[in-house]
Amino acid sequence: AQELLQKISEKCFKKCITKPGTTLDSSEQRCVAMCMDRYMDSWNLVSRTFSNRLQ
Amino acid sequence: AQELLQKISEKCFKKCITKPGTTLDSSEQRCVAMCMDRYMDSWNLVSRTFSNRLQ
Amino acid sequence: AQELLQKISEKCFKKCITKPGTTLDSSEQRCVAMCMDRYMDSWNLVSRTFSNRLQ
Amino acid sequence: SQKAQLQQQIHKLNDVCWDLCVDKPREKMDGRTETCLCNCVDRFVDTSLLVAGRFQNLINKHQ
Amino acid sequence: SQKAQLQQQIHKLNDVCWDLCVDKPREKMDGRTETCLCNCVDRFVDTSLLVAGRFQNLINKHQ
Amino acid sequence: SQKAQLQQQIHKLNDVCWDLCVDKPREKMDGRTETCLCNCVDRFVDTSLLVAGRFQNLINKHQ
Repeated sequence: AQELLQKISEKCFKKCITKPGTTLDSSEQRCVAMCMDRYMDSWNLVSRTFSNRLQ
Repeated sequence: AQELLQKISEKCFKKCITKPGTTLDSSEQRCVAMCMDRYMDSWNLVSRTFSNRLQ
Repeated sequence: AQELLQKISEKCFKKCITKPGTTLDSSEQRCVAMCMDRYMDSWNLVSRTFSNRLQ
Repeated sequence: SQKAQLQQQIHKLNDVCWDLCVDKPREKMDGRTETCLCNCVDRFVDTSLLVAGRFQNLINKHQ
Repeated sequence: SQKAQLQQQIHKLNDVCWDLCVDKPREKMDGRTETCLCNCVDRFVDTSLLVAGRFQNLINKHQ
Repeated sequence: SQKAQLQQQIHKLNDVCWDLCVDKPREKMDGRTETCLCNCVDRFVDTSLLVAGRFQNLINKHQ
Protein backbone atom coordinates (compact mmCIF):
# COMPACT_ATOMS: atom_id res chain seq x y z
CA ALA A 1 0.00 0.00 0.00
CA GLN A 2 3.04 2.26 0.44
CA GLU A 3 3.36 2.88 -3.28
CA LEU A 4 -0.38 3.52 -3.68
CA LEU A 5 -0.24 6.15 -0.91
CA GLN A 6 2.73 7.84 -2.57
CA LYS A 7 0.97 7.89 -5.95
CA ILE A 8 -2.20 9.33 -4.38
CA SER A 9 -0.27 12.04 -2.53
CA GLU A 10 1.55 13.07 -5.67
CA LYS A 11 -1.39 12.94 -8.10
CA CYS A 12 -3.78 14.68 -5.70
CA PHE A 13 -1.26 17.33 -4.68
CA LYS A 14 -0.81 18.17 -8.37
CA LYS A 15 -4.57 18.28 -9.00
CA CYS A 16 -5.60 20.16 -5.86
CA ILE A 17 -2.75 22.47 -4.82
CA THR A 18 -1.83 24.74 -7.71
CA LYS A 19 -0.72 27.70 -5.60
CA PRO A 20 0.63 26.41 -2.27
CA GLY A 21 -0.24 28.83 0.56
CA THR A 22 0.68 28.98 4.24
CA THR A 23 -1.88 26.31 5.17
CA LEU A 24 -3.86 23.62 3.41
CA ASP A 25 -7.18 25.49 3.27
CA SER A 26 -10.52 23.73 3.63
CA SER A 27 -11.31 23.65 -0.10
CA GLU A 28 -7.90 22.09 -0.79
CA GLN A 29 -8.50 19.55 1.98
CA ARG A 30 -11.88 18.63 0.49
CA CYS A 31 -10.32 18.35 -2.96
CA VAL A 32 -7.56 16.02 -1.67
CA ALA A 33 -10.09 13.82 0.18
CA MET A 34 -12.33 13.54 -2.90
CA CYS A 35 -9.35 12.98 -5.19
CA MET A 36 -8.11 10.17 -2.93
CA ASP A 37 -11.51 8.43 -2.98
CA ARG A 38 -11.71 8.71 -6.77
CA TYR A 39 -8.13 7.49 -7.18
CA MET A 40 -8.95 4.37 -5.19
CA ASP A 41 -12.18 3.85 -7.18
CA SER A 42 -10.10 4.16 -10.31
CA TRP A 43 -7.47 1.75 -8.99
CA ASN A 44 -10.15 -0.87 -8.21
CA LEU A 45 -11.83 -0.48 -11.60
CA VAL A 46 -8.51 -0.63 -13.45
CA SER A 47 -7.42 -3.75 -11.50
CA ARG A 48 -10.70 -5.50 -12.24
CA THR A 49 -10.69 -4.60 -15.94
CA PHE A 50 -7.06 -5.66 -16.29
CA SER A 51 -7.62 -8.96 -14.45
CA ASN A 52 -10.53 -9.75 -16.78
CA ARG A 53 -8.21 -9.32 -19.77
CA LEU A 54 -5.61 -11.64 -18.28
CA GLN A 55 -8.05 -14.54 -18.07
CA ALA B 1 13.85 -5.81 -25.14
CA GLN B 2 11.18 -5.95 -22.43
CA GLU B 3 11.77 -2.33 -21.41
CA LEU B 4 11.80 -1.13 -25.02
CA LEU B 5 8.42 -2.80 -25.65
CA GLN B 6 6.97 -1.18 -22.53
CA LYS B 7 8.25 2.24 -23.55
CA ILE B 8 6.83 1.84 -27.07
CA SER B 9 3.43 0.74 -25.77
CA GLU B 10 3.22 3.69 -23.43
CA LYS B 11 4.54 6.37 -25.78
CA CYS B 12 2.47 5.15 -28.74
CA PHE B 13 -0.69 4.69 -26.68
CA LYS B 14 -0.35 8.32 -25.55
CA LYS B 15 0.28 9.57 -29.09
CA CYS B 16 -2.37 7.48 -30.88
CA ILE B 17 -5.25 6.83 -28.49
CA THR B 18 -6.57 10.13 -27.17
CA LYS B 19 -10.18 9.01 -26.73
CA PRO B 20 -10.23 5.26 -26.00
CA GLY B 21 -13.30 3.60 -27.60
CA THR B 22 -14.75 0.09 -27.47
CA THR B 23 -12.19 -1.24 -29.96
CA LEU B 24 -8.81 -0.19 -31.34
CA ASP B 25 -10.07 1.13 -34.68
CA SER B 26 -8.08 0.77 -37.89
CA SER B 27 -6.69 4.31 -37.88
CA GLU B 28 -5.48 3.84 -34.30
CA GLN B 29 -3.90 0.53 -35.27
CA ARG B 30 -2.11 2.14 -38.19
CA CYS B 31 -0.94 4.98 -35.95
CA VAL B 32 0.44 2.53 -33.36
CA ALA B 33 2.25 0.49 -36.04
CA MET B 34 3.80 3.61 -37.57
CA CYS B 35 4.67 5.03 -34.16
CA MET B 36 6.40 1.78 -33.20
CA ASP B 37 8.52 1.79 -36.38
CA ARG B 38 9.50 5.42 -35.82
CA TYR B 39 10.29 4.78 -32.14
CA MET B 40 12.68 2.00 -33.14
CA ASP B 41 14.26 4.20 -35.83
CA SER B 42 14.69 6.87 -33.18
CA TRP B 43 16.17 4.37 -30.73
CA ASN B 44 18.72 3.21 -33.31
CA LEU B 45 19.68 6.76 -34.26
CA VAL B 46 19.97 7.85 -30.64
CA SER B 47 22.11 4.81 -29.75
CA ARG B 48 24.43 5.44 -32.68
CA THR B 49 24.79 9.16 -31.96
CA PHE B 50 25.39 8.50 -28.28
CA SER B 51 27.98 5.77 -28.97
CA ASN B 52 29.85 8.15 -31.26
CA ARG B 53 30.10 10.66 -28.42
CA LEU B 54 31.45 8.06 -26.01
CA GLN B 55 34.44 7.27 -28.23
CA ALA C 1 25.49 13.10 -6.01
CA GLN C 2 25.12 11.01 -9.19
CA GLU C 3 21.33 11.20 -9.10
CA LEU C 4 21.35 14.94 -8.41
CA LEU C 5 23.60 15.53 -11.44
CA GLN C 6 21.28 13.46 -13.62
CA LYS C 7 18.22 15.36 -12.42
CA ILE C 8 19.94 18.71 -13.04
CA SER C 9 21.02 17.70 -16.55
CA GLU C 10 17.52 16.57 -17.46
CA LYS C 11 15.60 19.46 -15.87
CA CYS C 12 17.97 22.11 -17.21
CA PHE C 13 18.17 20.58 -20.68
CA LYS C 14 14.37 20.73 -20.85
CA LYS C 15 14.25 24.32 -19.60
CA CYS C 16 17.14 25.71 -21.64
CA ILE C 17 17.39 23.76 -24.92
CA THR C 18 14.05 23.90 -26.71
CA LYS C 19 15.46 23.71 -30.26
CA PRO C 20 18.74 21.76 -30.17
CA GLY C 21 21.21 23.18 -32.72
CA THR C 22 24.67 22.11 -33.90
CA THR C 23 26.37 23.53 -30.79
CA LEU C 24 25.36 24.58 -27.30
CA ASP C 25 25.37 28.34 -27.94
CA SER C 26 26.48 30.83 -25.31
CA SER C 27 22.97 31.81 -24.22
CA GLU C 28 22.08 28.13 -23.74
CA GLN C 29 25.29 27.62 -21.75
CA ARG C 30 24.46 30.58 -19.54
CA CYS C 31 20.94 29.28 -19.05
CA VAL C 32 22.20 25.81 -18.06
CA ALA C 33 24.72 27.28 -15.58
CA MET C 34 22.06 29.51 -13.98
CA CYS C 35 19.54 26.71 -13.95
CA MET C 36 22.03 24.41 -12.22
CA ASP C 37 22.74 27.00 -9.51
CA ARG C 38 19.02 27.57 -8.92
CA TYR C 39 18.32 23.81 -8.86
CA MET C 40 20.92 23.37 -6.12
CA ASP C 41 19.51 26.37 -4.19
CA SER C 42 16.11 24.75 -4.50
CA TRP C 43 17.44 21.37 -3.38
CA ASN C 44 19.01 22.93 -0.28
CA LEU C 45 15.87 24.88 0.60
CA VAL C 46 13.62 21.85 0.07
CA SER C 47 15.90 19.62 2.18
CA ARG C 48 15.93 22.15 5.01
CA THR C 49 12.16 22.71 4.94
CA PHE C 50 11.49 18.99 4.81
CA SER C 51 13.92 18.24 7.67
CA ASN C 52 12.18 20.87 9.81
CA ARG C 53 8.87 19.07 9.28
CA LEU C 54 10.34 15.72 10.28
CA GLN C 55 11.39 17.00 13.72
CA SER D 1 7.95 -11.88 -7.93
CA GLN D 2 5.08 -12.19 -10.39
CA LYS D 3 2.59 -10.61 -8.00
CA ALA D 4 4.80 -7.56 -7.52
CA GLN D 5 5.16 -7.23 -11.31
CA LEU D 6 1.40 -7.38 -11.74
CA GLN D 7 0.92 -4.70 -9.08
CA GLN D 8 3.50 -2.60 -10.89
CA GLN D 9 1.56 -2.90 -14.14
CA ILE D 10 -1.67 -1.86 -12.43
CA HIS D 11 0.09 1.18 -10.95
CA LYS D 12 1.31 2.11 -14.43
CA LEU D 13 -2.12 1.55 -16.03
CA ASN D 14 -3.93 3.53 -13.35
CA ASP D 15 -1.40 6.32 -13.73
CA VAL D 16 -1.88 6.59 -17.51
CA CYS D 17 -5.67 6.14 -17.46
CA TRP D 18 -6.22 8.53 -14.54
CA ASP D 19 -4.37 11.26 -16.44
CA LEU D 20 -6.37 10.51 -19.59
CA CYS D 21 -9.85 10.15 -18.06
CA VAL D 22 -10.07 12.19 -14.85
CA ASP D 23 -10.08 15.95 -15.08
CA LYS D 24 -11.36 17.42 -11.82
CA PRO D 25 -12.10 14.88 -9.05
CA ARG D 26 -15.85 14.86 -8.21
CA GLU D 27 -18.11 13.70 -5.40
CA LYS D 28 -18.76 10.42 -7.17
CA MET D 29 -17.24 8.51 -10.04
CA ASP D 30 -19.59 9.24 -12.96
CA GLY D 31 -20.49 6.79 -15.73
CA ARG D 32 -18.53 8.58 -18.42
CA THR D 33 -15.31 8.44 -16.39
CA GLU D 34 -15.88 4.76 -15.60
CA THR D 35 -16.39 3.94 -19.27
CA CYS D 36 -13.28 5.92 -20.18
CA LEU D 37 -11.18 4.07 -17.56
CA CYS D 38 -12.35 0.61 -18.70
CA ASN D 39 -11.81 1.43 -22.38
CA CYS D 40 -8.43 2.94 -21.56
CA VAL D 41 -7.25 -0.27 -19.87
CA ASP D 42 -8.58 -2.47 -22.68
CA ARG D 43 -7.11 -0.33 -25.46
CA PHE D 44 -3.79 -0.14 -23.60
CA VAL D 45 -3.68 -3.94 -23.46
CA ASP D 46 -4.60 -4.05 -27.19
CA THR D 47 -1.78 -1.63 -27.94
CA SER D 48 0.73 -3.70 -25.95
CA LEU D 49 -0.34 -6.89 -27.76
CA LEU D 50 -0.09 -5.18 -31.14
CA VAL D 51 3.39 -3.90 -30.32
CA ALA D 52 4.56 -7.29 -28.98
CA GLY D 53 3.16 -9.09 -32.04
CA ARG D 54 4.89 -6.77 -34.52
CA PHE D 55 8.11 -7.15 -32.58
CA GLN D 56 7.87 -10.94 -32.73
CA ASN D 57 7.32 -10.71 -36.51
CA LEU D 58 10.43 -8.58 -36.86
CA ILE D 59 12.49 -11.12 -34.93
CA ASN D 60 11.14 -14.02 -37.01
CA LYS D 61 11.97 -12.20 -40.25
CA HIS D 62 15.55 -11.60 -39.16
CA GLN D 63 16.16 -15.27 -38.34
CA SER E 1 18.67 2.19 4.01
CA GLN E 2 16.70 4.94 5.72
CA LYS E 3 19.10 7.65 4.59
CA ALA E 4 18.75 6.58 0.94
CA GLN E 5 14.95 6.64 1.30
CA LEU E 6 15.06 10.14 2.75
CA GLN E 7 17.29 11.31 -0.12
CA GLN E 8 14.81 9.76 -2.53
CA GLN E 9 11.95 11.70 -0.96
CA ILE E 10 13.90 14.96 -1.21
CA HIS E 11 14.58 14.25 -4.91
CA LYS E 12 10.86 13.67 -5.44
CA LEU E 13 9.85 16.81 -3.50
CA ASN E 14 12.40 18.98 -5.28
CA ASP E 15 11.21 17.59 -8.62
CA VAL E 16 7.54 18.42 -7.92
CA CYS E 17 8.19 21.81 -6.29
CA TRP E 18 10.72 22.93 -8.92
CA ASP E 19 8.15 22.28 -11.66
CA LEU E 20 5.48 24.12 -9.67
CA CYS E 21 7.51 27.14 -8.53
CA VAL E 22 10.33 27.82 -11.00
CA ASP E 23 9.47 29.13 -14.43
CA LYS E 24 12.59 30.60 -16.06
CA PRO E 25 15.82 30.21 -14.04
CA ARG E 26 17.15 33.65 -12.98
CA GLU E 27 20.40 35.18 -11.76
CA LYS E 28 19.32 34.78 -8.15
CA MET E 29 16.64 32.91 -6.28
CA ASP E 30 13.99 35.58 -5.61
CA GLY E 31 11.82 35.78 -2.49
CA ARG E 32 8.60 34.76 -4.22
CA THR E 33 10.18 31.55 -5.54
CA GLU E 34 11.65 30.77 -2.12
CA THR E 35 8.26 31.22 -0.43
CA CYS E 36 6.62 29.05 -3.09
CA LEU E 37 9.21 26.27 -2.59
CA CYS E 38 8.83 26.27 1.22
CA ASN E 39 5.02 26.31 1.04
CA CYS E 40 5.10 23.61 -1.61
CA VAL E 41 7.13 21.27 0.63
CA ASP E 42 4.94 21.98 3.67
CA ARG E 43 1.65 21.54 1.78
CA PHE E 44 2.98 18.35 0.14
CA VAL E 45 3.74 16.94 3.59
CA ASP E 46 0.24 18.04 4.77
CA THR E 47 -1.28 16.28 1.77
CA SER E 48 0.67 13.07 2.47
CA LEU E 49 -0.41 13.11 6.13
CA LEU E 50 -4.06 13.71 5.17
CA VAL E 51 -3.93 10.83 2.69
CA ALA E 52 -2.21 8.47 5.16
CA GLY E 53 -4.72 9.41 7.91
CA ARG E 54 -7.77 8.75 5.71
CA PHE E 55 -6.24 5.46 4.62
CA GLN E 56 -5.72 4.41 8.24
CA ASN E 57 -9.38 5.26 8.98
CA LEU E 58 -10.51 3.10 6.08
CA ILE E 59 -8.46 0.17 7.36
CA ASN E 60 -9.82 0.60 10.91
CA LYS E 61 -13.43 0.66 9.61
CA HIS E 62 -12.92 -2.58 7.70
CA GLN E 63 -11.56 -4.46 10.71
CA SER F 1 26.47 -3.92 -14.91
CA GLN F 2 27.95 -1.25 -17.18
CA LYS F 3 26.04 -2.48 -20.23
CA ALA F 4 22.73 -2.25 -18.39
CA GLN F 5 23.59 1.28 -17.26
CA LEU F 6 24.39 2.29 -20.84
CA GLN F 7 21.07 0.83 -22.07
CA GLN F 8 19.33 2.78 -19.32
CA GLN F 9 20.93 6.02 -20.52
CA ILE F 10 19.86 5.33 -24.09
CA HIS F 11 16.28 4.72 -22.90
CA LYS F 12 16.37 8.05 -21.06
CA LEU F 13 17.88 9.91 -24.03
CA ASN F 14 15.42 8.42 -26.49
CA ASP F 15 12.56 9.30 -24.14
CA VAL F 16 13.60 12.96 -23.86
CA CYS F 17 14.54 13.40 -27.54
CA TRP F 18 11.42 11.62 -28.84
CA ASP F 19 9.22 14.00 -26.86
CA LEU F 20 11.22 16.99 -28.10
CA CYS F 21 11.55 16.03 -31.79
CA VAL F 22 8.63 13.80 -32.81
CA ASP F 23 5.18 15.31 -33.03
CA LYS F 24 2.92 13.02 -35.07
CA PRO F 25 4.51 9.71 -36.18
CA ARG F 26 4.77 9.57 -40.02
CA GLU F 27 5.27 6.96 -42.72
CA LYS F 28 9.00 7.56 -42.74
CA MET F 29 11.52 9.31 -40.54
CA ASP F 30 12.10 12.64 -42.28
CA GLY F 31 15.42 14.50 -42.40
CA ARG F 32 14.33 17.29 -40.07
CA THR F 33 13.37 14.82 -37.34
CA GLU F 34 16.64 12.92 -37.78
CA THR F 35 18.67 16.13 -37.47
CA CYS F 36 16.67 17.12 -34.39
CA LEU F 37 17.27 13.72 -32.74
CA CYS F 38 21.03 13.78 -33.40
CA ASN F 39 21.39 17.37 -32.18
CA CYS F 40 19.23 16.56 -29.16
CA VAL F 41 21.53 13.69 -28.12
CA ASP F 42 24.68 15.76 -28.69
CA ARG F 43 23.36 18.82 -26.83
CA PHE F 44 22.12 16.60 -23.98
CA VAL F 45 25.62 15.16 -23.63
CA ASP F 46 27.06 18.72 -23.76
CA THR F 47 24.63 19.77 -21.02
CA SER F 48 25.60 16.80 -18.83
CA LEU F 49 29.31 17.54 -19.28
CA LEU F 50 28.77 21.22 -18.46
CA VAL F 51 26.83 20.30 -15.32
CA ALA F 52 29.40 17.71 -14.21
CA GLY F 53 32.27 20.17 -14.83
CA ARG F 54 30.65 22.96 -12.80
CA PHE F 55 29.94 20.48 -10.01
CA GLN F 56 33.58 19.37 -9.95
CA ASN F 57 34.66 23.04 -9.74
CA LEU F 58 32.35 23.56 -6.77
CA ILE F 59 33.81 20.56 -4.98
CA ASN F 60 37.38 21.72 -5.69
CA LYS F 61 36.62 25.22 -4.34
CA HIS F 62 35.24 23.78 -1.11
CA GLN F 63 38.31 21.65 -0.43
